[in-house]
Amino acid sequence: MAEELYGALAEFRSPEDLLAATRKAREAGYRDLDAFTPFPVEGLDHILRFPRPTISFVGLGGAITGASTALAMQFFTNYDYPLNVGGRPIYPISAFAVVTFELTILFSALAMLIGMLWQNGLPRLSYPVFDAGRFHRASKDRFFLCVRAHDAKFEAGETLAFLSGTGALSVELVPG
Amino acid sequence: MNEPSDILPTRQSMGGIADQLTGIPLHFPADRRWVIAMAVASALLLLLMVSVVELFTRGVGIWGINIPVNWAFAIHNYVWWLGIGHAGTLISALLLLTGSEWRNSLNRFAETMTLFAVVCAGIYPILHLGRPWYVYWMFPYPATMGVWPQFRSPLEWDIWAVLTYLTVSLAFWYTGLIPDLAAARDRATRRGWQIFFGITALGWRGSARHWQRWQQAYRLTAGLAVPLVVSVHSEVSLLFAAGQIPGWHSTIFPPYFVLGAAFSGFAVVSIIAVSLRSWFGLGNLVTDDHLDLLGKVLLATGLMTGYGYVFEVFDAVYSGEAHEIQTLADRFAGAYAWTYWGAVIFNFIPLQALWWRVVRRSGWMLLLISASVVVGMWLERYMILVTSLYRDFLVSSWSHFTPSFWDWSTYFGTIGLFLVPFLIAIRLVPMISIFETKELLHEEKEEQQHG
Amino acid sequence: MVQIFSPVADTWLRLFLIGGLSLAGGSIVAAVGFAHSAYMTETDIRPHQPVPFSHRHHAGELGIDCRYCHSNVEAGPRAGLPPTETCMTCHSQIWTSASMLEPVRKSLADNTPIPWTRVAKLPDYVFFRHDIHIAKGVGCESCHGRIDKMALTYRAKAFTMEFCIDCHRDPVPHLRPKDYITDMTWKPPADARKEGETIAAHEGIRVGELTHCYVCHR
Amino acid sequence: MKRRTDHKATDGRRVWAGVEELSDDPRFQVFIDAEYPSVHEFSKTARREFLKLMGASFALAGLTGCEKSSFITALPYVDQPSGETLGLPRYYATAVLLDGYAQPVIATAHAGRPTKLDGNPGHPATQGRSDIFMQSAVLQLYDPDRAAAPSRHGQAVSWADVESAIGTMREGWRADQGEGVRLLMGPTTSPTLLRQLDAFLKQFPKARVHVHSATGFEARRQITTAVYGQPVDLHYGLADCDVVVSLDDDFLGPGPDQVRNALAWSQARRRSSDRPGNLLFMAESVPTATGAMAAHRLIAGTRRMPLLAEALANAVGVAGAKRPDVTETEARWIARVVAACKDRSGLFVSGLSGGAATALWIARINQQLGNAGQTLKLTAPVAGPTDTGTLAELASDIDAERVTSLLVLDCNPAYSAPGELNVGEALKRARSSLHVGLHRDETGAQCEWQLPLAHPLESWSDARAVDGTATILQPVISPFYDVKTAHQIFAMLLGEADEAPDAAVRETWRTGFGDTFDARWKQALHDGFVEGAAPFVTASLASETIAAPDAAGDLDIVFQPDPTVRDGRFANIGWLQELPKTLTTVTWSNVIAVSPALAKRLAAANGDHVDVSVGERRLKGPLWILPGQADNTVALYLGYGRTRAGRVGDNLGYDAYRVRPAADPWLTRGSLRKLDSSEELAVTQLHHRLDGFDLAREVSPGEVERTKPEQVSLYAPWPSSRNAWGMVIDLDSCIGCNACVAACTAENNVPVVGADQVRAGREMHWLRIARYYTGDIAEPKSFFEPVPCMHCEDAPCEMGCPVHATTHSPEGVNQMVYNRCIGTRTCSSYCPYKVRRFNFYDYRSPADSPEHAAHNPDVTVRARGVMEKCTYCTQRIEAAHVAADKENRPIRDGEVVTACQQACPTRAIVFGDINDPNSEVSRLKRDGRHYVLLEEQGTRPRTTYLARWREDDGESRQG
Repeated sequence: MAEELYGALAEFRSPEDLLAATRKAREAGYRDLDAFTPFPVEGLDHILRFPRPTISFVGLGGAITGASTALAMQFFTNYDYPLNVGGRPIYPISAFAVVTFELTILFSALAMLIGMLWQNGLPRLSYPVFDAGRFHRASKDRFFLCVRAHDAKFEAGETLAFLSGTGALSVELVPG
Repeated sequence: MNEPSDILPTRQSMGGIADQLTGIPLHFPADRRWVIAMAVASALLLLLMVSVVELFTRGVGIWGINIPVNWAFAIHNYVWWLGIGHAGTLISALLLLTGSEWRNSLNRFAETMTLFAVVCAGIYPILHLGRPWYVYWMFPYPATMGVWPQFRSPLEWDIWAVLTYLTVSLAFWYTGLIPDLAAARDRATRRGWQIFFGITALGWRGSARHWQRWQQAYRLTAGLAVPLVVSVHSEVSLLFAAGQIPGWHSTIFPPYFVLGAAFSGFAVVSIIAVSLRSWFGLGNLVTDDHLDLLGKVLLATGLMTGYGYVFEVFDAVYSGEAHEIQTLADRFAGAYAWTYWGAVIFNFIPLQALWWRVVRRSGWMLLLISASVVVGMWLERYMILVTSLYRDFLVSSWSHFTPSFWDWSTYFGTIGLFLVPFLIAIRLVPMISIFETKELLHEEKEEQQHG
Repeated sequence: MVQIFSPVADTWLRLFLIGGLSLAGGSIVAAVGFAHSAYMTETDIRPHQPVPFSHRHHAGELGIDCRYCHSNVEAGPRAGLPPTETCMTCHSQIWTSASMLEPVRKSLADNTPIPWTRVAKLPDYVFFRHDIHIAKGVGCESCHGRIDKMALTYRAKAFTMEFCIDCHRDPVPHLRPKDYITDMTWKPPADARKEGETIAAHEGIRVGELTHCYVCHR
Repeated sequence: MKRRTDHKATDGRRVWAGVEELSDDPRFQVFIDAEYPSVHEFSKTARREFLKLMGASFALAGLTGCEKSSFITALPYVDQPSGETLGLPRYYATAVLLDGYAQPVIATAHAGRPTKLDGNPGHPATQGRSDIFMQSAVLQLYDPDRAAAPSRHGQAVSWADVESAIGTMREGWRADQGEGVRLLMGPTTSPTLLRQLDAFLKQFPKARVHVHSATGFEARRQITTAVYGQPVDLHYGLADCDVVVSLDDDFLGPGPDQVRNALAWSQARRRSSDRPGNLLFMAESVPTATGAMAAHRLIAGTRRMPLLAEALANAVGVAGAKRPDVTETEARWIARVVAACKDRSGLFVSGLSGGAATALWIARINQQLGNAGQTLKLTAPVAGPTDTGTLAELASDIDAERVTSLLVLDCNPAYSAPGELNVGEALKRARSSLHVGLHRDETGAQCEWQLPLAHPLESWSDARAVDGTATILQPVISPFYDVKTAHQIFAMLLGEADEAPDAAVRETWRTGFGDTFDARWKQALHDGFVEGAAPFVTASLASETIAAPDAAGDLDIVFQPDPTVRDGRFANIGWLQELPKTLTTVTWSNVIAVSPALAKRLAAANGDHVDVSVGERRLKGPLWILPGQADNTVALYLGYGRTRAGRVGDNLGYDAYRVRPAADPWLTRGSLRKLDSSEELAVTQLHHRLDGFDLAREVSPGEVERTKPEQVSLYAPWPSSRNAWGMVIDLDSCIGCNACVAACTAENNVPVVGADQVRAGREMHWLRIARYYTGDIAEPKSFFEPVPCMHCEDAPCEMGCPVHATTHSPEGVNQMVYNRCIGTRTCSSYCPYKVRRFNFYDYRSPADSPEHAAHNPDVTVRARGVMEKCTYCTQRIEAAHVAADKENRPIRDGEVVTACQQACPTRAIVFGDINDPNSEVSRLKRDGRHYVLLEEQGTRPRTTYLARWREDDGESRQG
């Protein structure tokens, strides 16, 4: 049973309680931690030592791709079949600016959305924590701390006891 | 388990908000009113379908257009709808970036409004084509013709701009919606709702890691959306300003259009805010303070739009160009002076009431003023299109424009096209951002505790 | 407890997403491909003809010059199908009783035209002229293919705008000396471009001006 | 012009030869059947059924746009006619008729069907120029409402029936030498017809001929008889005049003489490049094209014309001329005329409405000035018949039951006779009546027999042009209805055997040509005319002064032929109905024109219905305010209110004949009353006042600049081809006659859209003639400005198109590709000149319409939802390229002629290569009067203008 565990889940009433508990858990040596909250809790990522997310780079990549796609498209089409349009130049950079700008934004925004979902491993309809009895409140008004079973220091009974000690409203083990 | 209400310093709880807002789709509270609204909206949508069938069967000749006024209702309503759409993105994105958290009660339905307004706008450029079945020629694809689109055309820019705008708005709307869909999923008890919200929420579980990436993506998208909004309506203005027609050929057009768009959009947001608030009893979330702020924004954008009017006059007179001055004089006193003065009166006269706080905080007053602005902006678009075209350079080509029955039916039909999905959306997704409201509530409580 | 889906659901969802995306992308590619396909360009059809006329026999084996039958090709826009009289110049002498040729004899007797099915047809908005192409060194074979090898005639080249415009952009390597216009077996020399340039210069071909719209559309 | 002759020269094919070898050949019919099934079916199947299906002249059918499969049936000839080049047109020289006069044409026939008529460049009278009637004759040929078979009481009969009936009649006539036989006909110039008429009268000496013409044939004869003692035709030598003074004579207006006069006048006008070559004075009551071109236009009531004529005579010193009481304005105008005429060649002319009194004074002035025989020449009347009775006499004869057999030949008295004669009723009382005409019209319906007449384009006949030069008409197409020519019918009346259709004409000319008949006949068919105009005659003037009718009276009613449908004969031609009338731009209706002051008194606006009563007779019609009309004058236009013209021409406008008096057909008195109703007229131009814009420019002789700065552009120039096409339009020569518009319509398959679409602002003409006026609305100065596509080098329209449907050719042509157009209409929105036209609906006719035979196969017929516009007749440019490229030579100047240029009777439109400094168009672009329309917009148009001369007083110019 133990090797199939996902982790231990503790429920807190407020973000402050969660932050305090998380801090304690870190101090207690737990490293493989996660939290589930109804809204982003400020400072949590800092305590959990999450690395800075790389969505911005994904967005930048998208932007560059978009801009170059747009420019390449417009240059190529005018190169492929050059036509005199109202005496304007064949490669009017100013006229190309609009589509280039739009595609820059389009590709960037889509890249970030897809990148965010990809990095988050979403969509993931079925996930162990959903099995937790009180987890439905994670999207309502409760703040959950989870110690993953992979954590080196994890030991079911001990961890549950530790979490209870941090002021959790409830604790439970989540099967994997 | 009982709600530990004693520890919450303010009247409402996070859980209460979640239940209230997810309850709107899950346990729809206003069935009868919704059915009536839906019936009206569907009738309008049906009218649109009939109009479109007639249009595609017989051609754009069913409209009142001619040479020289070969753009009228279609383009005019396109600009009008797109302008309305802009408020949603502006509210969400701009206010998110500036940390104006009062937006949290408004952004979701404002964004939803944007989506459907852009759809209404988006069908017009297709409908107005002489040969709509060839609309795909506007996209670059390796055709057997070997001919490509013409990228110097503002219309070509337009199709990219609008599609980008629609896509990015949709992405932004959906990104913000995911956590709320998860909240709704977790509240749902019926299997059907569970599966619907379960799939649309993509398995969101509120993980701290996820929130972190999500926040970055959401804020950056917002950062992109703001210039996008500005660019899209600037680009729309180029449909006109790129031509040489007097009354169009002006550098003020891009800002003038963007501000006008925001102005009309905020008016529609106000209308929807007031309506939904009374409809679903959301007075606790969309407060009088929200209306107050909306009123202020409306007033500000209205005054900026007014500046556009003033500058247009200045521009024409300063240029000293005979045709520009003639068009200006014609707007003041010509056959379509009613559109000009109608726009001025509807846009700016009732607006002045918003200088008073009590008016801003009154739902009904705000609703009426906003309705006036919507009408006024509609007249303004009419004025820009028709008065510029019906008398341009050569006296011999001067003509007239009278909208036909099908002009009107198509226009009213698009209102149906807007309302039907909007009404459906009300029943499907939370119309106010749940998690952001909770976050705000939490912060307010924090402040109360500490301050 | 909010576990709504079983783990299998995720597999299905992913399959669905991938499937949907590939379907969307695939249909665009398929549509473009279809437009270029032999079906759409009608290069795969040997339409039924009232007389199973064989170009292979007449042009290939007998070596009759194209212009013997398509006599208008140098003078006017249309190459022209031969009048029945032309068929009968020979067939009043040979194969005079062949049942295959019954429609031809009937045409002459009844004075009704033979209802051929056109194989090389351009859309109405294309104003193609045979005479100028022939005059400037474009061979029959360049557009009509190896007619001399066709038992039943079919459209050898896809008459898409791309096909026309490719040559109009750069006609030089496609040009051939006057004597070889109707020659089906002519192969461009190794230095086709150099040869072509000589012809182009001699014929005064307005290279670079042949791709504007009014050359073909009006 | 050159285009034609080049063809002849280069391919050595037979051109302009007869089609008889084709038309009589059954194999040709086979080909026609195959290529043009509708034409074929039309003649053989039930006509009415499919006529119901099609939408009349609107109905110019299209090429099928998008076929499902491209594998369609192709039908070759069984035996190809020699000389036929598939896909290339053949040209025939022949003529069409206007008021009986020949309008010499070169007919372009594609695969045996005429598609376009152009003037015959070799003809001495017209020199290849045309007018709207000539251009539209080809559509009349294909008119689906034409009578298709002979009928009796409306029941179709065969020609054999007709023949036997005529045989029976002839027996009766022979008994009493034709007592009671009456022939009513319009004027004719056909030597053959006149010969046959003589033969008929010889056979039946007691038969009488009456002439009816609504356009002034009799009036002209009466006036010249009164003035010169014998009927004569006047021929103006406008090319040699320095000054022309016209009293109500619209000699530049529509009519058989228009082309000749316009040519000569404009030629004189352009004699010098630094000042106007002649000076035009006009006194008139109703504005006309001539008045619009006049340097000094005097507004005077029609009844003042005799007075003015006498005053002028007095001023130039004609003996016996008293100095009548003239107003101050009139006196000033007369003084200017006299000053201008000093030491210069001045010609005085007068119109019909002034009557003989005016004409006599004018003739005396011309004699005094020594014009007679110099700039004013006389000939015996070109048109006949002579020695005829009038319509009024015929009507009274019928009333007195003196008429047993009535033959109406190609005229429509039941419609176009003055209402008081009640001819329609009278026709019914004739014992047997026979109508010969193109249509079973108002008259045909009242007659016992209706015999369908062949159209001139399908007839063997002959006719003379206004100068007397004869043309032998040859058929360009074999008749597709069961019709006969007037000569064939006359042969029947004469009891001659049914001969070949050209027998009568050959017989006429056999005498004229004598021994060399075969050669001269061939030559005449080839050339399109027989050398030799009418010889000049001299005549002495009447010595007695003719009393002028009483000048008093409050409201004058003036009758004028309609500018586009004339006397109503052309009412069923959609092209003409849709042409904007010269000064009003009204289409599809006539109007009751009044002066602004009169309209103000009536408190009436354009389109308000007014009631006009003349004596007991009255009519109701829409009012139109015509700036520059005399205050006490109401102008009524003939030609509308028809009931049996056909689907196009029926029930449009009002019928002015109803109130037209038989005694005074041009001028009468009446009253005007405003009614409560009104209608929206189909007008193509709503605003005419120039309002201070310099769109139609004027330049004084002193102001002309010699050098103009090059139009600058921010963009680097695109390389040009060897040819760079450009056009110059001379506003000083444009008389607003619409010939260019009609020619463009015919050449470019421009659809007719109908009155409703015109009202909606959707007329499709690629070329519009803008009409402007400046100054006081009561006394305006008028301008005509043709506006085709400007072919801007920096075209705003091209920039707007998202799909490359409109681009620029290296030759500078703004190209419009219909098949690429998706109909965003951006190009039109951006066009500063608004010259683009959009197919708001499918304006093509159903595929089974016979009129699609009139289409130019070299031009796409545009489908719904696409933009179109002037292409500089690109099909002609490309044809010239092919011709030149095949010969490996550059295109010569004048080798490409646009349709509008070719038609223009004043040569106001010049097209050519602006890269060639010696071309005519380049020369004109360097002219001092040259200007660019909306130059400040920076569009760099290829179509530019020459400003009109601003003319000072004769005195000040001399000083």
